Amino acid sequence: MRNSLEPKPQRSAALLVVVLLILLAGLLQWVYFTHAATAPGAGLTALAQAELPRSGVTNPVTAVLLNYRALDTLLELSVLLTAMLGIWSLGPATPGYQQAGAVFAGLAAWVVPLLILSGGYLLWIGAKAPGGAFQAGALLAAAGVIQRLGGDPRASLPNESAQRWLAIAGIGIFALVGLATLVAGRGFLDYPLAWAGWLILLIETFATLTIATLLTAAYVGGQPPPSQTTATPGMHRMQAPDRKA
Amino acid sequence: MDAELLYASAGFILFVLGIWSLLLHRLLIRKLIALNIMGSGVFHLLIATAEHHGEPADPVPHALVLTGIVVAVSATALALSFGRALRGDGDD
Amino acid sequence: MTATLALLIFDVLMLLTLLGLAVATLSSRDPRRAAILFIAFGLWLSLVWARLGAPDVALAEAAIGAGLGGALILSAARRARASSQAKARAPTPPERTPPV
Amino acid sequence: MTDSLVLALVVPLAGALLVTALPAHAARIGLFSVMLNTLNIALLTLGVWQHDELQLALGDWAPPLGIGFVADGLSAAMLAMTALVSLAISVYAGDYFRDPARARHFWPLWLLLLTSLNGLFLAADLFNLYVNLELLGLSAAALGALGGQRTALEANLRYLLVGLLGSMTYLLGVALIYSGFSTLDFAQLAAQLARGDAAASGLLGATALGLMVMGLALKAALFPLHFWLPPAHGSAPAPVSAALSALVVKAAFYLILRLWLEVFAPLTTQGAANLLGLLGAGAVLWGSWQALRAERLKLLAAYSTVAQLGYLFLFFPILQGLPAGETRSNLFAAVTLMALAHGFAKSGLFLAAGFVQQQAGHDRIAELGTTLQQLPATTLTLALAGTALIGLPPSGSFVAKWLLLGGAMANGQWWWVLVLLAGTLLAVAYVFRLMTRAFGLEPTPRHFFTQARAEGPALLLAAMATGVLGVATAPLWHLLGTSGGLG
Repeated sequence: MRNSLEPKPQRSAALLVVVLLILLAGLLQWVYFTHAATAPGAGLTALAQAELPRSGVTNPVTAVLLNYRALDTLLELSVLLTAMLGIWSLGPATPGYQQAGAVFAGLAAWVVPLLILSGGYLLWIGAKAPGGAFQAGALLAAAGVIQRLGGDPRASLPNESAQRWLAIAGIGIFALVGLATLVAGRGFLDYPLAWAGWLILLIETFATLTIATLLTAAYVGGQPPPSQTTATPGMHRMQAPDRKA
Repeated sequence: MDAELLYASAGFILFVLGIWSLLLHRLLIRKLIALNIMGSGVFHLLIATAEHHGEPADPVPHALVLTGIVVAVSATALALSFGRALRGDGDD
Repeated sequence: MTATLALLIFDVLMLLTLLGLAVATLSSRDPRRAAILFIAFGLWLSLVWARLGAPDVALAEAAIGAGLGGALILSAARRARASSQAKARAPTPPERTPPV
Repeated sequence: MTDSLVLALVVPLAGALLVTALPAHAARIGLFSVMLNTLNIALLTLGVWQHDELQLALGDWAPPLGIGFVADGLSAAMLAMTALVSLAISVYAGDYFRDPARARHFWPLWLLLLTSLNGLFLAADLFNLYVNLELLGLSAAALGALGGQRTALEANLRYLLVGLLGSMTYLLGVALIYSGFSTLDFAQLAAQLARGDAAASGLLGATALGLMVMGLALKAALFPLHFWLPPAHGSAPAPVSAALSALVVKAAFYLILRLWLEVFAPLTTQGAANLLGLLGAGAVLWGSWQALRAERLKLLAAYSTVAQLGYLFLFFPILQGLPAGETRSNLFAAVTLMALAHGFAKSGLFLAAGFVQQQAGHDRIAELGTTLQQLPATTLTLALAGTALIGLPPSGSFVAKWLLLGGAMANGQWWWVLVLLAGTLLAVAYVFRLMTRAFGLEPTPRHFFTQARAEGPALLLAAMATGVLGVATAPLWHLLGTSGGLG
């Protein structure tokens, strides 16, 4: 069963690994360079540019993420949701850090609104310039992380039930838009051109909220205790009463 | 030697460095950092291949990397949670 | 000609710093130090990607990969350190993973 | 018709979202979505039955810009097996996770797992498969750790890390492919490879295939990369073990099969296929031997999974040597049948093992005698599943092994037959070692079922593997477009 490396790897085994890895690196470099020198791939730049007018946005990366390859993004949000659900299944959240000093609190009071504002800006600008739901969501999550570092154990997240709804909102809206276009006879996530820009903005707005919630919840690292005031550290998760509906 | 090829080459090196560290170190945090650096190597390769001398870069690999970054963070968060549950320090 | 050469040297320096940061991150024994170096690596990587004409991804890597990923790892490292200090006299070793 | 391709993804995903938002109703909504999924997959299978192949470009963006979904006979067969097995597991899980605190963790992760499985069997895009693989890996590891014991956490953390290593390796292959061919679509890639423009492209493609197969083999627990499987599958809650062994590793195998035989077919060589076969042979012998020595029932089942996956890899060298034609397509149908039969048999076995464990309070084989003698339905399940694992008639694996034997002989590769025989003998030994516990001097119990909701699904799955698949293979042959049969 333990046919892999043992706790203190033998020197010879470690050496063997290093030699094999150097060979692997050499092989990869050689193969890649031989190919790039003779027949480099052209990429999809031209095609992505040519279809851009039909995508509803002018930033090609946003077009790929939310239109050409929207399914990847839908599934990726699901991966993030899976991570949060898995984290919740592993136990309750740890209490936060101690109350921060006045300097940190004063700093946070400035930084947090700034992060939220720039998040909103990135979300809006994502249609035509670098930015979009992921960057915006990450900034909002950063605001949550700073709140937690400042002593708020919940990192400004709402109660568990609201967290659950926020966690699925972006994925749900995404899927609903897809189903709506399907029912309209166009196929899943095949937006009508006139609406494409707005539908993408709608999806991105909810996706931003969901990404922010999921990333912050992942940072908090555990299911919110059933009630904020009665958080008992010793409570085992299997016996946790089922009181949220 | 071309700059684009140099960049791609760094991607392979990062990948292999990551595997090396993943296999030889036992601390969970170090393993996760190793996995993340492996991933960064692959992402870096994709970004390097997207660049074509002066022309606008290929947006498809960029989108793939964006997706990959979020997936990597999700996996890291879940694995760290496993570590926390294993250590059983719910109350530090 | 000199301009291209200067650019090439610039690129090489970018990459050498990147690889140096990676090696430093991977070979540091202290998890906290490794986590901080990992954040530095991620931020440098986002600079490299900005140089390669990928501002979207650079932004995401700085915010999500280096920022949140780094914060996650750093807080785990801090917690591990706190708990290993608390249990300094206890025989429990720092948390280990089964071999991969 | 093609709507069912999208719904295969959306139905379980929507279920997962609802269950996440409304945890108090998790069991009801969860079971309902799984039923809806089964219905939808039935429609999809019907569509493939009529049209041979269903295709869809998501968002109406044709590849290479967009993502394509393709359902052919192989996909439909895997999807149908997944739908039936997951339905049985869901019925069983409703009984197993009676504690609502555990149910609310189980259902959303389980539906996300189902989403990723359906996506894996349908996507014809290398990167979309990567995202699905990660969704699968994360949800599977989280589900496996639901029991909460230290061993389960350790085993599943290792599973998670191994899975991540596997997907990163796979992704490096994908990156190489994109850099060389500027497409991620199966059909376009296969066309470019078949043209074989430059030797360098072939080299790049072969390297990428090697990386992807290595990453997937890690996830499919191909010997000697199987070390993570027995502890992870042996320590998970029973319904999760059933899903992991029957479906999750099967998905990685399916991808290897698809890439090797279809997309990258022009690049594969007999030598490389022989290597896969050799590793498969190692898995058959080592897995069966360890199953024979296992002291716990769930560990026996887990090692038997290692061995059964080995059989699937034995098909590669034989398929590689055969020219396109009837013998080859029959053999291809046989490997599908083998995968399906094992899926049904192993999920039935794990569900039965879980019930035995609940009743006896442990699953140490040596002490199970009296428990088994009081559970006739579960004992029958174990016997039927064992029949399929050995490959006795009338199980589906008997037909598959028979065709494998024929193929090996037709090909002159008789040495694989020796592996097949040795593996079968070892399987006879480990199955009979278990079954002898069930026959003693205790009086026959009055009731066939002790708890129908827990024992029924397991029995149906095992009966599917041994009764239905072995006797009524004609629909499967039709679905896969071969004349089939034992001719």
